[in-house]
Amino acid sequence: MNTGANTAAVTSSELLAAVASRELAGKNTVFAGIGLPTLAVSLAQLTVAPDVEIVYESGVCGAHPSHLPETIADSVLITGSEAVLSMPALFGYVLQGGRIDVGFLGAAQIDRWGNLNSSVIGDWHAPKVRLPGSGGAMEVMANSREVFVVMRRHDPRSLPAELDFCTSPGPDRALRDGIRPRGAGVTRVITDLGILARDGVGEELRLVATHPGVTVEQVRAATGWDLAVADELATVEPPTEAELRLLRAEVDPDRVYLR
Amino acid sequence: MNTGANTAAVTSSELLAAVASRELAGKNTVFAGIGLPTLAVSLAQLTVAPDVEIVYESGVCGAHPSHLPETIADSVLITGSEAVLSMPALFGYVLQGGRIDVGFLGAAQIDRWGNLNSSVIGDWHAPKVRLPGSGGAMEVMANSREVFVVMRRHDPRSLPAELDFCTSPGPDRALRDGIRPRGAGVTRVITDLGILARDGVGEELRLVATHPGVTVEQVRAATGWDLAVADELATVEPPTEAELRLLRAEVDPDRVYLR
Amino acid sequence: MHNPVAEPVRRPDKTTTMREAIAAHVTDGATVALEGFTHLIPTAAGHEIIRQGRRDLTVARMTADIVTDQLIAGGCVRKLVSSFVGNSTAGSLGELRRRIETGQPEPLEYEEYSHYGMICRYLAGAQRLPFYPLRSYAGSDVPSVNPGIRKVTSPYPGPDGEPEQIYVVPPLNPDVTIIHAQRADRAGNTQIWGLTGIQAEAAYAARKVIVVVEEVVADEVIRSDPNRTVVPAHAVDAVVECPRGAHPAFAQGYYDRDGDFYRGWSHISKDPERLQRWLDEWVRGTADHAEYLAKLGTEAQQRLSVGEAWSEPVNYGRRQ
Amino acid sequence: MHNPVAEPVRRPDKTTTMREAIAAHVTDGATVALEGFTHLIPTAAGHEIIRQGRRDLTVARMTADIVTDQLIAGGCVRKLVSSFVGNSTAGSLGELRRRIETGQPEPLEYEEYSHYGMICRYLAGAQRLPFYPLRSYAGSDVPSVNPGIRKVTSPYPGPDGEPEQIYVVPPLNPDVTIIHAQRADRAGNTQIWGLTGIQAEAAYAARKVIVVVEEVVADEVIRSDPNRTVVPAHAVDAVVECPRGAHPAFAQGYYDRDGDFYRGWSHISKDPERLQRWLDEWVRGTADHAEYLAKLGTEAQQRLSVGEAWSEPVNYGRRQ
Repeated sequence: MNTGANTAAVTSSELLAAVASRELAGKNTVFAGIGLPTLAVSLAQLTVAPDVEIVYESGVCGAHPSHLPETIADSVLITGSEAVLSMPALFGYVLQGGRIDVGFLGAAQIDRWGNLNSSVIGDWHAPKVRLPGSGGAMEVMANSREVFVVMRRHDPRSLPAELDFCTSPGPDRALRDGIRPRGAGVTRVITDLGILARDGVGEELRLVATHPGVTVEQVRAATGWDLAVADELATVEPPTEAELRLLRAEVDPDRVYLR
Repeated sequence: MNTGANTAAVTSSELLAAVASRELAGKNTVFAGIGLPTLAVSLAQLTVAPDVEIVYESGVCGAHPSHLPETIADSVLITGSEAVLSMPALFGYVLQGGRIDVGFLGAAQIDRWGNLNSSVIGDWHAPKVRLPGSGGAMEVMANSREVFVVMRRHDPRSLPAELDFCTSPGPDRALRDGIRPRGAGVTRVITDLGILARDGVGEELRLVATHPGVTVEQVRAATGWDLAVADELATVEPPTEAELRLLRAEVDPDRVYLR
Repeated sequence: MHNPVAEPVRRPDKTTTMREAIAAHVTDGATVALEGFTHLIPTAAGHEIIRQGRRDLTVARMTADIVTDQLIAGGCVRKLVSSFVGNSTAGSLGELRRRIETGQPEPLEYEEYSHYGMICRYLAGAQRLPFYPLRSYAGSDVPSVNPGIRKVTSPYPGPDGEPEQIYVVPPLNPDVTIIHAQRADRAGNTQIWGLTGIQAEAAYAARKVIVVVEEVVADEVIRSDPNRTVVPAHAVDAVVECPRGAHPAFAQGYYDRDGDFYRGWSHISKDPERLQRWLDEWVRGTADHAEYLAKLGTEAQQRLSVGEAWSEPVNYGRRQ
Repeated sequence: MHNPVAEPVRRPDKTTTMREAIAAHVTDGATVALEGFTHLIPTAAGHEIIRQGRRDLTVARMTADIVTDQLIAGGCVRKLVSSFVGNSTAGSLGELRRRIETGQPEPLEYEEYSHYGMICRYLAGAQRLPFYPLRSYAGSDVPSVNPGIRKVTSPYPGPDGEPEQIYVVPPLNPDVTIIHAQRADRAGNTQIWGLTGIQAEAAYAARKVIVVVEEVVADEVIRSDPNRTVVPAHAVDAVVECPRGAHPAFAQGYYDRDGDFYRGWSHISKDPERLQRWLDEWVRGTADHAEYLAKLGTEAQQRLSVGEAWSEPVNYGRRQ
């Protein structure tokens, strides 16, 4: 246990985890990867959403890990868990079956409609950078009730006017493709500058809150499109003492992800 | 053990089981129900097809039952078996996956093309007799390399000119429905009078062998259509001493199915 | 050893009584799936539906057998969706046949499928797909009496280079699915061994899920073997402990199938009055499954008891 | 106790060496699926493919990670079919990125899917379906670069009463699928616990299946727990015993993941010459996986060892 940690300055990871955790009030099932999303869900379990369950892309449900997991498939997630599902069951019955309230995703790029690129920078056929690709992101986007995106770096390359490639489309692109979307797509984007939000089909992301000390102009300048701003712009409440204590003492005492 | 049994007269079940078992030489996987088919496969395992494996409709593969099973789902088939598959795996991966060499089926009616009725006698909407229906018979017919049918009673009601209803169609009906069939459909019909055979698409069943003492005229009179007869008609070899001994002493010593 | 992440998570306790589970989740007119392929048939749940006098149900069950005949005779069923209607290898279902063959005392709507047709309906239901393709039905008369079975043209050329057609079935999404299992924890993590059938898909396809178990066990038992969990807690709404609740079917490792009962049913169900008397005595005349079992007697239960054949444990490992 | 039915059945012994299994079933130009989702990755089999100098393979693997990068660097791969190309959470695949980004030393064909797209391809393959529908890809750019992903119109009206479209993927039927598992019997009944991933479907989809196991066990071990069998013998062509054959991945209950190796791979693979030296030393320079392990050393193996967490046995029951 790292008892001295509470006096340290708030890191960007702590800020993002705390802010994301609060958005999970009232949620039951969250599809999340390792890292910031796990921290956010773990904190939410200890605060606003005691019953919230993480479903991992590896097929683990109801994990009770003895150690902080290093990957979504870490052996410590499996031993002592409540269920391990095969891939067809996980993606077919749980994800496409509509059992996920909130999916957490990251991406190299997100556009104003909440569409995501995790495939390439540059042209797909001759990319400047080949990124990992969809993994399950396309399914999380298409099937979760809503999606939260955490972007560590809010800049015009990550939030461009146009994606280099759309890997995981939101509902507006699905509609234009002639297919009725199921979920709301991205409803929250939590960045190091503030929070963008949209409610669902037909809406674009707008700035709803900034972190203390961050100006609207800063956020708009760091965004690749002409970012809309909510009428009632809020200031994000920084992590509370209690949140910081839980994150530092309970959730990630070795600061594996709270770097 | 019923050591005196070998001197008893050959029963119809013993005859059908022995004849069916011989047809399994060179086969690997058989989809069979309880009763005559199990007896035939068990005998084949001890004689012409030592490696042949029964897959049961309940999902059991590689059963090693301690007692003669009463149903395809009998608990004695499960304990000590090699694998138990879920229904989607059994029907999807094994049957439709094309892993079955020979399927054994019964039916209330079979026609000259090897189409089967196990749904109704009379009109489907107001049937004289409501029969069990397909179960997995339609899938066994559509997906096995070939199908053996055992009919205990060879008469014009069971082998009619026209089925009252076609539950499980052979490949010719599939073709007429615009769908390319996969297997040969019914290739052997073993009855109490003899053996009918066909090779596949476009062929109708013809009489290829009669049991000793049965005449062609008897079989044709007991058949609802104008039954074709093979140029080289054979006489079925009755169960050998060895086959009878195995059936009576090893396979079904309590004569549960050898009734 | 590090602190566990976010331990303990408080899991909701979903255990309840059979009476409450049926009252809460099975409503008149609902579509109710009762699954279990010979093994783990939710008989006790069916009896409670009869006791509560539910009406106009659409019952989905692949192998419509004794419990289905009882529900029909109990006046609960307007429509049956099934792929096999029979008393296993032991004879006929008297009430079902009367309803379909004579329409007496009232007709029964029947929707006929093959086993894989039903399986694919649950698969489509669990995956929230608009349809599921399968290589059955080509040339069968079943689609002519079941307009739900349709065709699709594949967007890929067939093996002969020509367009390829295939039959499809629509999703089945029951209002409630009821399954029987060996054990679950209070949150609903449900473990089954032996035949697992279509239980997982039938549960995931449903809006509500009732799991009836031989035993509610400690969380640690479930968590010692997570691969054994066939239906996870997030798909379960109610957990009912009801030992021997599958009788006359069997529960692998708990009790064997009551073959005598199966053989007897053909006789009971053949005579409508005898059947109603049976229901009055064994179902409507018992308050719950415990009374039904008491009536069955300890000797009958003894006869169905099974010996031991334990699985060899596997090591899930522990980080050191 | 009655005589068992048809006991003993003689089952073929499919055990062989890795060298023979790869030589017999992996041919130049073949489509080879190597599956295992982070858990039980068939690394040792990949190394043997490199040792035997196979060329022009189409490799299918959902999570193309270190073994894929090694196969590509080993000159074995013409085309990759995948849904995630990355070194887990530990960085990049140097060779794969070079091939795709610069075409050096030669281009790599890449067929991109989402995870569920790959899963559905295996599902269609295992079920011998012409296509498999899924609710992904609507609005994605992936279908624009992968013409295999197409649309079908459902024959049932959508929720709004209008015709409904859905994307489909084609079946994937590898010439050979290679999976790693904890244990199998000599006939090939293969048991996996922990993450079971897509192994069953990838095996059933293939023409030939090689199963690499930590242990070949007695028939009785497998048969004490038939629900644990993920791939039955009838779907398996070769069984290879190869302890620690998944390194640097893990085998639940046998050894843990070698995180250091994953982190190190990004550095090794970044430099093409260093990568080739690594292959020369660790793969081409070792005769088999036993030599690779000896080179890795007992200390490294010790570091990855795991403690005990045994499943509670279940009773399958025995008729008395």
